[in-house]
Amino acid sequence: MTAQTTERPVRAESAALPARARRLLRSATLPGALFVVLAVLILAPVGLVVLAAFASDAPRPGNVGLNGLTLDNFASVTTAGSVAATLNSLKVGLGASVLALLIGGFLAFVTARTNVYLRGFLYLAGLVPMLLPSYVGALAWSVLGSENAGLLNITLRDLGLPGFVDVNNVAGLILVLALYYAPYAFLLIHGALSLMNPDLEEAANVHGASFGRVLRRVTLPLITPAILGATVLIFVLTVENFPVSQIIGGAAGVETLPTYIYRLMNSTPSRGNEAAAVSIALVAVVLVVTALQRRMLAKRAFTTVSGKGMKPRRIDLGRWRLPALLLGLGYFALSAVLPVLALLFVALHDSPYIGTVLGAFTKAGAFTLESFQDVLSSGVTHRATVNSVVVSIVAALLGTLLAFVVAYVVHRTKLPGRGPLEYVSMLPLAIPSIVLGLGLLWTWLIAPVPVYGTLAVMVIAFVAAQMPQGFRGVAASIVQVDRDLEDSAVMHGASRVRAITAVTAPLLRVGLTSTFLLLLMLSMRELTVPLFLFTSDTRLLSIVIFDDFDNGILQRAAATSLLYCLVILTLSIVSRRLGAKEQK
Amino acid sequence: GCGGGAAGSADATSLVVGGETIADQKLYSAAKDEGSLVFYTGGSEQSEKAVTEAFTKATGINVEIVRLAPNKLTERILAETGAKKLGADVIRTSGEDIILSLAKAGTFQKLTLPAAVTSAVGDAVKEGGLYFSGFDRVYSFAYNNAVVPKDQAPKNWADLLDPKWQGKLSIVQVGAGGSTAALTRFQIDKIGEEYLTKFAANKPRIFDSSAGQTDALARGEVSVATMPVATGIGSIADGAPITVAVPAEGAVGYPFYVGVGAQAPSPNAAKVFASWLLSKDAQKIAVQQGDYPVRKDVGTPKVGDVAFPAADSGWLYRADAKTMLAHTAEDAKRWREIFGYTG
Amino acid sequence: MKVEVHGLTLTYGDAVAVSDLDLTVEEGESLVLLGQSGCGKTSTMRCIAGLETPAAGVISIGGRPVFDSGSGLNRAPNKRNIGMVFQSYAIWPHMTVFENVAFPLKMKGTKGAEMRTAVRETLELVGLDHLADRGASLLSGGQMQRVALARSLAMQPSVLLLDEPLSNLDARLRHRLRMELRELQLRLRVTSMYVTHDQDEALALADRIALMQSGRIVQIGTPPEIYAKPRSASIAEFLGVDNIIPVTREDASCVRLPSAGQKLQVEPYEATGDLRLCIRAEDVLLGPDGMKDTDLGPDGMTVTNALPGKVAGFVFQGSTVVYRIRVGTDLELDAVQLRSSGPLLGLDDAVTVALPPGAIRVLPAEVPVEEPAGVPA
Amino acid sequence: MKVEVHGLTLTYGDAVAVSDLDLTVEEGESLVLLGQSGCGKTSTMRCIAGLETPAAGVISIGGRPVFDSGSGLNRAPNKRNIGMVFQSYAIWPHMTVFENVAFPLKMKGTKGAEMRTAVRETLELVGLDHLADRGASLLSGGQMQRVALARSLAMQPSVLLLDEPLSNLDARLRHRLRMELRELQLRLRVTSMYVTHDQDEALALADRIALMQSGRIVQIGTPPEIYAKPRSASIAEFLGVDNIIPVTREDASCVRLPSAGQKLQVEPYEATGDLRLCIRAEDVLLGPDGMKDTDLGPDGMTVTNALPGKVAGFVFQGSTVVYRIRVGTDLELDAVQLRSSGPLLGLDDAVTVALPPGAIRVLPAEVPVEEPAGVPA
Ligand SMILES: Nc1ncnc2c1ncn2[C@@H]1O[C@H](COP(=O)(O)OP(=O)(O)OP(=O)(O)O)[C@@H](O)[C@H]1O
Ligand SMILES: Nc1ncnc2c1ncn2[C@@H]1O[C@H](COP(=O)(O)OP(=O)(O)OP(=O)(O)O)[C@@H](O)[C@H]1O
Ligand SMILES: [Mg+2]
Ligand SMILES: [Mg+2]
Repeated sequence: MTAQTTERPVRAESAALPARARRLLRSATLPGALFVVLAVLILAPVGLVVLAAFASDAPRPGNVGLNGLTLDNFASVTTAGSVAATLNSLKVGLGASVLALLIGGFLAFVTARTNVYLRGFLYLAGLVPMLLPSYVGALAWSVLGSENAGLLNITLRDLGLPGFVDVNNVAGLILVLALYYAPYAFLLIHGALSLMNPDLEEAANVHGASFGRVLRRVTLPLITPAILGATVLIFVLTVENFPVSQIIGGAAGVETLPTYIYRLMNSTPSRGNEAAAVSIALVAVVLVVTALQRRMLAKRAFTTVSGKGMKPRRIDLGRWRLPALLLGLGYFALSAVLPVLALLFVALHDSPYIGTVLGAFTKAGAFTLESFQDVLSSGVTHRATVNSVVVSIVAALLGTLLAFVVAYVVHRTKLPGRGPLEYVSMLPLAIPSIVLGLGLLWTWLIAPVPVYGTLAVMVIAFVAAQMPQGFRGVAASIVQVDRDLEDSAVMHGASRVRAITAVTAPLLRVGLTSTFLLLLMLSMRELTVPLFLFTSDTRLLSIVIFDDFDNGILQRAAATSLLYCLVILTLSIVSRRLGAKEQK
Repeated sequence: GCGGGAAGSADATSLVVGGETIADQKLYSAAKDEGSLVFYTGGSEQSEKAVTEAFTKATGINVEIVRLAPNKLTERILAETGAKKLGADVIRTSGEDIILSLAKAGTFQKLTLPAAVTSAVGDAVKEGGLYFSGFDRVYSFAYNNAVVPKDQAPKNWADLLDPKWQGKLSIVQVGAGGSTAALTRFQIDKIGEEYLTKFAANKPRIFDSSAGQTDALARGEVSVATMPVATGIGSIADGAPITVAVPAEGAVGYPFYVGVGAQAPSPNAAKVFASWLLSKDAQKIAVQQGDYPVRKDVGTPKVGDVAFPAADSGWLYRADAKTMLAHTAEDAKRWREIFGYTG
Repeated sequence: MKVEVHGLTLTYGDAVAVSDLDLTVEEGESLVLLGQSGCGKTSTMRCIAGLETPAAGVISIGGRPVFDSGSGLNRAPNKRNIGMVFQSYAIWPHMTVFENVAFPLKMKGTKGAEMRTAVRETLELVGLDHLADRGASLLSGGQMQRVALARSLAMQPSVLLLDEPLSNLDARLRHRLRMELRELQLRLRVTSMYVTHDQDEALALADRIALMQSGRIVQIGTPPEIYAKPRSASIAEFLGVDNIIPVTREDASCVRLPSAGQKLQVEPYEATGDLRLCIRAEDVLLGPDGMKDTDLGPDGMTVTNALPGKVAGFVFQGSTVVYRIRVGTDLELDAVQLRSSGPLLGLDDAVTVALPPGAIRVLPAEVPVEEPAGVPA
Repeated sequence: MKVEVHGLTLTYGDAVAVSDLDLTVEEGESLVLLGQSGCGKTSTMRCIAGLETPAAGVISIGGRPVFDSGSGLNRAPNKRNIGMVFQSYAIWPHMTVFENVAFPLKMKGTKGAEMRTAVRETLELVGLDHLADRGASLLSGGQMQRVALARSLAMQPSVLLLDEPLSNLDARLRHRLRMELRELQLRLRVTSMYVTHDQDEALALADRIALMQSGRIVQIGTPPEIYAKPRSASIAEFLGVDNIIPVTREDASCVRLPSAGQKLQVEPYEATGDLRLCIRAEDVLLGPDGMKDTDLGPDGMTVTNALPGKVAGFVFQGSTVVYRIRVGTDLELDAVQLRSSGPLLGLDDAVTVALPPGAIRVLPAEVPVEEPAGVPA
């Protein structure tokens, strides 16, 4: 075969095939390795859930197998209960995505494109709810807005007015979810609006369209991908959200798919297989919605929403500057100020029963720091804080690294198997975390490595559960950096790895830092996935709060929640600082 | 004066409580060498804390509590058992079906309890020592005394049917665990099935688990709730304005079972702890928390200043394991129909 | 319609983009704004279109003021009936070609058959009728440019503004579209204003050219006027004069090269101060090594201003070759020769260059800033 | 070093970007790859550089094979010692100018004073030594281009590949840099391959030009050869021949315009099939209305192939004017006139155009695809 190189190659099949096969083999090693990693992280848990849906027994260690397959579990998908739960989930998902979209879209528009008063502050107001885990928000809102003992109603009654607030229903659930998922819409739409070529709007303006018509006919259609993307993301996340539904909807008998699944698993005897079957139905809903989104986007072109670093024109709001600000402040009050105040009030109040809100301020000794002392001096809290911080940082680091390697292979190479890698990476988004948590538990119990019961399994679970967000984050910035920059380093004598470390990675620093930050926040906030995996040594702050709530110790839960938010805030500031400092 | 602790015993190297040898010298010193144990429990964290802290004080052996709602706990134990990675030394949970399924899965190892203890607790030990009942928790109801004036307070089960409680009443759904199963059995068997129908007519809020309910009651979001006495007492200790009722018609008791893990990492400490749970000291703690002890020599529980009738007075309704196993599924179905609770 | 701009000043924060600019575009005229990147061309246009709010000035269209900083008048862009072709085309990618062109008509309230006919006609005008239903993002650059044009024409604008509409295209396409644009403008006689920084394009498209430097108009005139008589060396350079050489004044018709010291004969000139000798590459004569003044050159004329040099580079350009000749140590001159007019020279060949006095212009380096900006003829 | 490419085929999924391409670049030669957007120029280069893995073919550099699909040989890009200037420059924005240029030297293991000297020298060569410590993203487009060039030169490559390095620049800057690049290449005599889609640039920079169409080389030759003898009308059009007119064969030296029906005298030609008459705008003669064959034209020569027409547009271009003349109903011809050679014509003026047979080439519309692609001289 070597002799052939001297001449024009004879394309004999016998010679070409082995060479091609060898090349294929060589090029498949990296994706192969990644695939193995992702398979263990993601496919195994998902596979076990699917298996469970068709099995008569939960695929616990010891009884994993293909015997006893049945379709019986799917009968519970069509019971009245699950149909009602599905309808509620759809209502809640749709309602919350539309409302979150309105809130996020409004904030994004006024901060990106208008001269509203306090624009910088409103931008922060759009992001702050990210620091409040949605279920802490839900906890606060159940304190604020329940019918009888809600602080808002008590205050109203203090003032001699009838209390009318009630969040323990579908509408309340929609409101709370929308409040805490609006930042996703805000970020995506803000990005699209800031990147949009302003010429397109100005052209419409010059060609006779008034402000409103420009908005309707040009601006909105052009940010459709961002709007659709946000809608689908929020829809998926809210439909899957367990803790908020549980806290807000649970008492009112508002059942959604995740709480239904949770209850199936929690009933006596445990109905894990049916839960798995219902989860698969939930996954199907999510997949259909995602496919719809793809089809809607495929039909049209939106190429001008590009990253050209434009300076968009700001619209003069005129006399609407103040009303717009007030609306934004209203959101800030509902999503952050009121909840934090409520938690603070509950944590400081001397008794869990609150007869009067205004009265508490005049009565001596109505407030006590006991809950805080309790929390701050508790060994459990200390350990949980350390655990949370350690797990989140390690999970965010590893998650960013893995996301980088996978995104690199998917977007920068022509290696075989890129497509499947991307799909597998995005898969956890479609699996409700409550199901994923169970799958992870089963997987890591079966796995012949001694990680179960350690913080390592938490890290693994977080890396798996947050792979989609990490992958998207890194992929977005990889796509932004021209691949010529790296190829050019290779052309100038650097090996591929050297080129990546000398050129690509430094250029991606901003993107990687923000992905890291995102994963850090998500890990700090996550409750549902670790709920199945923790042991007494490996409790996280989120678990401690849930436990206290579960044990009916709301005051301590409130105090811990506040501590929790503080830790998240500190972490985000510190890592942002560090990220910024590394920039030249 | 029962000599709580090693110091009280004549032989410094064996564990004696109230004159009963809980662990002989060999076992006890082996347990001390292990130094700590892991305790999986479905009971509430506050009550278990009181127990384990007393044990640690008495023996110097540390106990790590893993608390989970009974069903999450079951799932976890079954999974761990199957993987031969059961992290628990000692397990406590309620529900006959649960304990049976655990036993069937090979979760427990047989435990030879000290003779003195065995004779004191009688039939609480099941299946030749595979597991035993540690106490009977009482399921009664409670009300928020800040919202409900004393003269309005419900005293009997029948009082809960008063329409004035409409929308202010709550209950935990039947499938939440052994506790609610026992309550339902009691209500159907003892008070009459129409009770449930009338109760349902009062439109109670139905909580998924006792998770939110205790808090809702403490805050006054609901005024009256059926709830385990121990849970109520725990909340009261945390400052909640709750009063637990001692209804004249009686109340239901349901056993919390204890077993030693088959692969217990600290088998000796596990055995000592399990045995100690049946000692006078431990049983007294149970009494303080509102649970009926399995020993007869430590009295009956009290709430506030009201003492519960003696265990054999007929006030406490107890269904044996066989009855429970026979009725649980059917009761649950009935309950769901009555409350229009789907699932 | 006639466009008049008086005393226009536009600032972005502290930076002055347009400063006290006066400009008139006559009815039906095609005026080209020519100037370097960043001199304020786009800004001026955007002020006329109403997309920027000037700090000072008066703008009127067809005699009616649309902006007046004195009275606070500021008509909204959609009320000015101005067609604008954006540098980026700004074709709406979510609409078809037809919808893009129909947009301004719909905004005017034109409906149904009338609207459709108007759109079809305009599309025919730009030769795109066959693509009417194509998604606008699926077009080539040249086609997009024509859609942008059609869109602006469809609204029958009082004034048409075109902002470097050809700068994104390759040379061939640019040449063809330049031709088509000029044809269209001549046919429709719409008042138009065209921004470019390419002098060829300016010469090709303009009735008059306004040369802009740092926010002001420094010269205005017909293409032949501007081409023949740039007011300063920097304007000349911008107009494609290849050789701009610093010289010092000797007398009214003689200058000296500062480095080499040679004196050069030139046409009498008036400029004073910092002087530049400007000569186009095609006017520089190339002769054999050793050729001297008063010799006969290759074209049979007497040689003047002969300078000895060496070939430092050359570029073949179709029928011509551009040679770069190094004279002395620090002077380089470009000279164009027809390929037919002599043998090809090689690198480092010794040659003589001659600068015919008639082709030389001696100009001030810059137009003094204080001088009033060019006033329309 | 000599670059040889045999039977190169590159596919992206199902799409064939380069198909069975043969090409040789001689040692020290500057070869320009010229072709329309999307014809596969960049792809060919990337194959040579090793950035793409071809489906088939053999590539050798300096006689040593670097890629062979038969034996599976595929040398890594960083082992091929090829310098490449990317279309996008690919300047590393997080490094200074100095660091950018030093990068390839560091990769080679050059250190300390030696490395610094080499960088300085290269920067001097491209005239950027004063900007060495500037952050590389703070440069103008032209400066970046020179950094990219310096970076590739610093590694003393065996072969230099340049991918449309000037396409992002404005016309003036492009002209200047084109000149400088050619000078540098002539001085260093590095084997180089230059991609462009601009025919002027190709003519200016090439020792030989390889014309590429849909993944193949369709013609290869020196600039004058290619300029004088394009093999097909589509190549001629690409080379800037303005008038390409479909005609039918009458006899070996006569063709007929299909629409108007006129016969035209041409030089004897051999082409058959789908024919095109090609003539440059500067070769078309313009005469007064009513001028006929055998009349004496404005240049004093006998007129041949006179056609009556009307001025449909004109563009002023410095010293020349381009007229677009409409002949009959559907034929338009461009004609260039020197501004001095006659009075300016106005729109719709009636004129006569004449097509001198010596300037006409009759060519096939396309080179038949089956025919073997051009073989290097
Ligand atoms: N939004 C802005 N903020 C601040 N300065 C600006 C802004 N837009 C333009 N400028 C500055 O104003 C001056 C004029 O800009 P303008 O866009 O009018 O230039 P131009 O002549 O159109 O240039 P080009 O040929 O590059 O398009 C430039 O110096 C530019 O940097
Ligand atoms: N990554 C890719 N995937 C699929 N097709 C591609 C890819 N890159 C290029 N092509 C296609 O291959 C063909 C050749 O592309 P190439 O980049 O070589 O063109 P080019 O001659 O350099 O064009 P240009 O002058 O526009 O740069 C084109 O039709 C292009 O659409
Ligand atoms: Mg501009
Ligand atoms: Mg290319």
